[in-house]
Amino acid sequence: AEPVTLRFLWWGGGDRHKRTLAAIAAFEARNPGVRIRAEYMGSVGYLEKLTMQMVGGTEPDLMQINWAWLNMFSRHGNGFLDLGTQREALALDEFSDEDLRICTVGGKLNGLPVSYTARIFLWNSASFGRAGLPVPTTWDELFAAGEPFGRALGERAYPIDGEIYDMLLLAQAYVFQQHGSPYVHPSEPRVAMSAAALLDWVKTYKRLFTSRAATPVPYRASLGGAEKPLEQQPDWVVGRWGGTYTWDTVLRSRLSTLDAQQKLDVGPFLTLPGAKNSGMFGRPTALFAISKRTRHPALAARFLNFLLADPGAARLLGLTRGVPSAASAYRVLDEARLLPALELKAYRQIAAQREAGRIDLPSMRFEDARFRRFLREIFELLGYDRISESDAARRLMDDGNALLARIK
Amino acid sequence: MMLYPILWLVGASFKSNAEIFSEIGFWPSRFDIAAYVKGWKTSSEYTFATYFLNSFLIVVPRIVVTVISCVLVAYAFARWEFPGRKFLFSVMVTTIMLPHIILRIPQYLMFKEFGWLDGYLPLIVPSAFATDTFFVFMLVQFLRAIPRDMEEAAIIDGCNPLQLLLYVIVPLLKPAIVSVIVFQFIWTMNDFMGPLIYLSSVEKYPVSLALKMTMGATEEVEWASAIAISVVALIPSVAVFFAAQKHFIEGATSSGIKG
Amino acid sequence: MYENRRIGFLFVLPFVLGVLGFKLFPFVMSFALSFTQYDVFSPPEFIGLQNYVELATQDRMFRKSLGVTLLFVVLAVPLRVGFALFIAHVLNFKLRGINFFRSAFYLPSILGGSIAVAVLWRFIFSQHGLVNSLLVRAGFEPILWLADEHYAIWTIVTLFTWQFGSSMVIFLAALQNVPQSLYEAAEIDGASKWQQFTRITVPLITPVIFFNLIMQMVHGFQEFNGPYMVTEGGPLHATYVLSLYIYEECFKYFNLGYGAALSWVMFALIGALSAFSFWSSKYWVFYAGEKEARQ
Amino acid sequence: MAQLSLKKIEKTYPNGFKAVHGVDLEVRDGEFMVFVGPSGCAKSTLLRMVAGLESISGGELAIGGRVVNQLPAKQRGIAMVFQNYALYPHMTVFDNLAFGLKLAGTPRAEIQARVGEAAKLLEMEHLLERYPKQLSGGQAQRVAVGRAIVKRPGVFLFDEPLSNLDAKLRASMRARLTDLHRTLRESGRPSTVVYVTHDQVEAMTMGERICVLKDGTIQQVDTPAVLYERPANAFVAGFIGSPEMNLHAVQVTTDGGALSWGGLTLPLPVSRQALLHSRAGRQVILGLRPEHLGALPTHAGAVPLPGTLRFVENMGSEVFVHADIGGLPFTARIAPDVLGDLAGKNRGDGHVFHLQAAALHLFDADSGVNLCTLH
Amino acid sequence: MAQLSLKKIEKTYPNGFKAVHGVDLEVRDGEFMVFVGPSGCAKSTLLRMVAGLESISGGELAIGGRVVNQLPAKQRGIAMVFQNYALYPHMTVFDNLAFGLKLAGTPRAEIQARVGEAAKLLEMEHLLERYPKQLSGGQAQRVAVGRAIVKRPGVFLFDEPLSNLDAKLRASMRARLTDLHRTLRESGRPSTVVYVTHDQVEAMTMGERICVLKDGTIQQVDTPAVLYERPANAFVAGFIGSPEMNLHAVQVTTDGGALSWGGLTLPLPVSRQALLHSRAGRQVILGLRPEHLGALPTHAGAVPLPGTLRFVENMGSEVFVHADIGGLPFTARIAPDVLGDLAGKNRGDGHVFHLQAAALHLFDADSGVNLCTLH
Ligand SMILES: Nc1ncnc2c1ncn2[C@@H]1O[C@H](COP(=O)(O)OP(=O)(O)OP(=O)(O)O)[C@@H](O)[C@H]1O
Ligand SMILES: Nc1ncnc2c1ncn2[C@@H]1O[C@H](COP(=O)(O)OP(=O)(O)OP(=O)(O)O)[C@@H](O)[C@H]1O
Ligand SMILES: [Mg+2]
Ligand SMILES: [Mg+2]
Repeated sequence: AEPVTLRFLWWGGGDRHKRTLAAIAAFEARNPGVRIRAEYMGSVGYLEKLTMQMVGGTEPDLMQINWAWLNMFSRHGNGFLDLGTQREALALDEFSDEDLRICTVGGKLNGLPVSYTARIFLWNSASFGRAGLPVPTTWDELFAAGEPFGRALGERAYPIDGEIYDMLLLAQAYVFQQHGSPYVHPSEPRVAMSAAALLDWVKTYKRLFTSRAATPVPYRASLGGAEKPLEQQPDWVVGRWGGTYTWDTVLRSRLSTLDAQQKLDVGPFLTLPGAKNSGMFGRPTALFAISKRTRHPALAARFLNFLLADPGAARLLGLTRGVPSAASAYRVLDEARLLPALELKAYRQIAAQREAGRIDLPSMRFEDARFRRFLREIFELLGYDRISESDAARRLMDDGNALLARIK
Repeated sequence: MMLYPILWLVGASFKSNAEIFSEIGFWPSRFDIAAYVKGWKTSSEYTFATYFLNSFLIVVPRIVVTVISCVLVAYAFARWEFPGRKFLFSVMVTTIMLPHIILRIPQYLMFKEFGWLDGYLPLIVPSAFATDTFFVFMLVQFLRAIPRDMEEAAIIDGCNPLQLLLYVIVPLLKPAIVSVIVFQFIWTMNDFMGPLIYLSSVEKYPVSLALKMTMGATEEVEWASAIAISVVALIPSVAVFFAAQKHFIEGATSSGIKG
Repeated sequence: MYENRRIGFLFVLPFVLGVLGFKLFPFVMSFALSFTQYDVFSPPEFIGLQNYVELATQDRMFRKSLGVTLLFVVLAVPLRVGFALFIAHVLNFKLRGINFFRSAFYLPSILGGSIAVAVLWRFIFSQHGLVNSLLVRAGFEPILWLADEHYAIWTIVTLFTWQFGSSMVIFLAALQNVPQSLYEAAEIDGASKWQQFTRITVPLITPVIFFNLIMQMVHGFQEFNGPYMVTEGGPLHATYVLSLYIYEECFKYFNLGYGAALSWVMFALIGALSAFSFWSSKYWVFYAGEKEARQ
Repeated sequence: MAQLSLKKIEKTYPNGFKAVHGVDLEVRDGEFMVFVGPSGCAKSTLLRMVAGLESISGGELAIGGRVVNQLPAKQRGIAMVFQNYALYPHMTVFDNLAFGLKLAGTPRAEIQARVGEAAKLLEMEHLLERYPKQLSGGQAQRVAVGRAIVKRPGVFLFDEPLSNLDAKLRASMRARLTDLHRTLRESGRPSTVVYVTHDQVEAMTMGERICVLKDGTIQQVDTPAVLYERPANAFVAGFIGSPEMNLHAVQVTTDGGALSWGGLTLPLPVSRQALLHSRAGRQVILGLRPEHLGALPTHAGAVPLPGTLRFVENMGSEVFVHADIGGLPFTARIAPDVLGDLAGKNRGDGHVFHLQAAALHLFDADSGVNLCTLH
Repeated sequence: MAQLSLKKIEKTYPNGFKAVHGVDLEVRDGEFMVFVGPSGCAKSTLLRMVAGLESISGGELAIGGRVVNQLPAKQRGIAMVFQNYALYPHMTVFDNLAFGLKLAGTPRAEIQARVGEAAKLLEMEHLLERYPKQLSGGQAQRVAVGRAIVKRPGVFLFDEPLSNLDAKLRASMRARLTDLHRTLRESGRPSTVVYVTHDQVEAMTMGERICVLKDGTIQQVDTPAVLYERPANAFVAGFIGSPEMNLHAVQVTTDGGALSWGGLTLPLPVSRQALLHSRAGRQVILGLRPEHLGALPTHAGAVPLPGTLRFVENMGSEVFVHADIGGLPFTARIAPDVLGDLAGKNRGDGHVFHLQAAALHLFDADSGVNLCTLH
């Protein structure tokens, strides 16, 4: 008989491709008569391609998507196959309720998360060592580190680096802890912060630079903007920049270009005394979703389940898509000691907060591209001193609300 | 200034990740072709041999049909008088001017209707209909600069319109045609968006897609092998340019008739 | 013989079919889309002229990027074409090793939008990059090229100019059609090499200069790689050209109707400028192969 | 059958310049017709119209009895030598010659043979491998001629095909082309030839008939001898012959029996007097060929006229003497052995010249029409 | 001061063809030098080397006493008329003429004046607004001449500047150019002229000296009269004069006193006999100008020789008679009035021709050297 063919599309790097192909081979071995056609590529152009396919109705049976794309591709939950219809094939109990909830749109389960990621602090402990400073463990230490760090390592050295977006998130973490509210309401299209909190956000952001704790915006821009990841920055490679505030998933790549004198470590999440919230910003990394047009929904679901929750697959896939969200997969890796120490440390830090319920799920709208541009614009103006703090706060309120209403 | 990027690229293919991003110089601290071997093998099921072959499967037919169709059409525009010539000429120039990005989705839907997705046809067939209007326009301009004396002689010699084109115009246009070939080669080799959108099967990927295939957003990248293979990917283009250049600087009419 | 209408038409036939088959539908469709609100995933919704009205009256970003684009075109196009022409002229001399130089000058264009370009440009224009170290050596203040609102445009202008290879190749090919005997006559007439260039070469290749100007103008308006890879439209949108805006509207915000409207405005702009150029070409472009000389 | 028939042919260039004004001409099948006329008189234009390279603005052109106004060039069965050669720069001389034959599908061997033959005829066998840019002017011109010859068409159009050749080569080419034309005719495959030239010798020796053009109109069409001896008007008279005929407006005496100018009186032979009756006291144009003005009274009936020597050009075989006679410049063509004492004289010296009055031409002062040939 | 001095000048083209073989030549300041020679003999090449357009492969070229081998063309103070015109296609005739002056920074009014003057001289005032492709061949050539004239350089190089003009215009151009040259010399600003031509008349009448070239070597340089009367060798003899000298290899009788061929014997005048003593019984080349062969015994001492008529070319003012004499083809140039009964004869008819033996040239059979001028 004709073999049943499933198409599976993902993006990634070399290691991910290799391991995924191996997993596919394993699945095919286990299911004679099934062929998985692997369609894989780098991340560049992935969204364009997927968009074309979604528009043309030619998308693959199974695909890897970003969590935030759900809002575009499946605004009302009808963009993808409702996995709720394939419960028999899926070990949904492997996933936390929260994980399932964040993948649900309009009551329909649109996909299953591969892993969860959150912003953490990465420090180059060697740099701090050279500067004669301890790695910051509190906000105050961070703000205080700016001057001595620069004095010790030179005027191009800063304790923490981040692009505009990283820095506004960092400042938001502070304000979140202080006021207990994120900027955008988790479920409603409106600004959740109070006017005072907004002003604090803006002020904290500015303080990062006035205190010399973070790389100034113009200088950072002069080195190439947002699309030039930190690991490609010479200042990072040679340890002039002491740390960064970033997703735990990129830990490996941040590490990959450091020269031999540097040492990367995961630091404690800076927390205000009496914080009302962890302030941590986390969300699922990628999801696997199934096309609503697939001719083999059950088989696709089975394959999806295999990738996420099969012990054998877990071993083959390892950490290529981050620490797995599925409980059994995590256990397999943990037991097989396949989790490197740094990753594990970051994971534990995040998991602890999640389990404590101290990470609020961000609004999907917060990651909407247009909304991101809006935020970048305001905070870029701030970074260039082109807008007063009060004006910025007011725009964050008024324009933010208007935009949220528009993108719904 | 002109060579620096190439030198840097070649140098970088021997460097460690840290060196690549911190050193502005191009001299690596060690020489090791491991990166090339690794890059060539790729992390996919296929080696670059496949991707190069795929690229040529697109490039070669495309060049052939481009040259034929563009020369024909340019010849008509530059020499022949027919109703609607002016109008069609402006249509041609006009089609160059609309941002292509906006045509992307309609085109995709069209080729989907034709059932051409995941194949090379969408990348080749339009060129057979002189839709690379850049080249048509270019050839027209060249042709309009060439005096008609030789053509008159050929007409008397009994050339029919096609023979005239083949035996007189094409040789005189050689420099321009060679540049069309060079451009089409290099541009098609470098084209990323076209193959990205129309090709799904990895075994059909051309080099341009394969090059970026290992650039995940979050994973660590072995820059040396990524760069090494992009150096290798440049070789055909550079070779074609090198081979072709003596033709576009030695036109048939280059020194004309002296006496 | 060239009067035979049928044959002439036969030769353009591929084009006519090509336009009908491959261009017309996308064209019409994109035009139609510009009157709709269309987010790709739900069917387009007709909203009349609303996109155009918004763009004309409310969209500050449009005005900003239009200004940036015009500035870019005005700076970059003449630079690229001029540079290409000049280098082509120099490379046309039959000197030793000239092949090598020709290839060297074309290399940047072969690289296109590859990673090397982005990395390299950062090295060149970053605060501690090549340009600044030259400036400092010459006794000037360093400039934050990529981060300064006023200077950032120059980084992409330079990049655009730097990739002048294709125009250069076209010029090189065109130079072959200038009869040697005219240079000899000019030499006897006492023209310096430079005068031969401006008085003989340039007028005789005006058809190709014209072509390059038009095409580079079109490319200039549609330039995407530089602002996208090197400056990302920043800082403070100082390099946020229209094509970047259109791209983001279409593929980041999935606002295809609006993107189409933007495209058609840009199209109208290029069209108007080209029409003007074509009109002006009567006065300065010389076609040796045309049946009639200018009157 | 390849006679040419031009009926009221007109040509207006796109810039509005009217180059040809209603030309009527019949060239018989196999005839050798020469076009002469001053530079810019539309010789090339006419040729290009016959060839089909230039559109015909008015009138009717027939080749072999068939109207060809709309027929494309290649169907007219012609070959043409271009004034500017128009060689294919990208082909060797051989290929330039062979091109037309190749197009016609002539077998290889035959091409070889015909090209070889033409190359021999034109003395350019050693040039066959060269490219046009490696040729001298004269060599290029010969290639252009060869390109026409190899085709053996019904009609040959030559546009000054020998202008860049030296006298010696030109003489031999002239003979060869005439021969070729004759041979073709004798072999029963006559070729009609239209031949544009500026060379008096070519025109006189090659043409069976000569067509004299001026400003796009025909002045006279006839055999060389008739043109020389009975030019239709002063223009033709002045144009044919070298050095040119002496032409001067002079006064007819009131009795109509003599001409007078600058104080001189030239009595006319009786045959001429009759023509001038009606013009007594008015002006006419006197025409005198240089050979009819001598330094010695070698001819009976020559009228002695005093003149002043201006300068002398010695051509070796003959001498051109330029002198003022009655205040008007005259040229005499005299064999070196009949110069008499003129040989030793200098500029400004006086001399009595001898004018053969019987050979005199007389033209109407306004229209230039030859009065001697009027009936 | 613009004398030209060529010392052992050589030229090898890149394809290995050696076009010029060690040419030595002095052209005096203000001299009018004419180059003649068969097509392809390197006239243009030499001119182009003088102009600085072609590199010099060997030897030394000096202008005005200064070696200019390496000097760029524009610093040599020359003007050149190209054989192929090389008009700027994108400029009007006016601008073509004015271009050189504009470059030199000549004031507007002066440019206007000089261009106007040249246009008048060349009869092309009505063409000033045209573009080259709207010109006839002759008109284009005049523009090319005009472009040189307006510059008033020290050295003029003309490469067949009148070849496309009709006889009438050519005659007038010839006179004007000669005049121009003379005027310049008389006004104390002499221009040296090197003038390439194929036209016998031009060469004989314009050149103060003529340089005869063959295959890139000089055959003879001298005044026109000397070249005609005392050619250095058979080549020059055959090249100068039209119709060309009759040249035939014949036998010297064993007593050295006569020539014989085809059963005929031609007794030689005593002056000639001396030359042939040493060649008794061997071959020499006989040279006879056509004008020295008559139809009637008009000259004393003419030797009657029987021949057979081949054909007759009537030039109007004279007749070229082609006949076989002793089996060799001879051409005679005879005035129409001394044709005698030859006038009525036909091809194949016999006739006794009269050869002026005193005017005979004799050339060495191998080297072609003129024996009569040897000392
Ligand atoms: N570029 C070249 N390469 C090789 N041979 C050449 C080149 N140019 C000219 N020649 C050869 O050199 C010789 C001299 O050429 P040149 O043009 O000087 O002749 P010319 O005397 O001017 O002849 P013409 O009277 O026909 O114009 C010719 O045999 C010609 O074929
Ligand atoms: N394309 C054109 N546009 C306008 N006028 C033209 C064009 N071509 C030729 N002429 C004019 O038409 C007239 C006839 O030109 P043609 O070339 O037929 O002359 P010609 O008799 O061949 O002269 P020549 O003996 O100088 O070659 C000339 O006055 C010329 O200037
Ligand atoms: Mg002509
Ligand atoms: Mg020559």
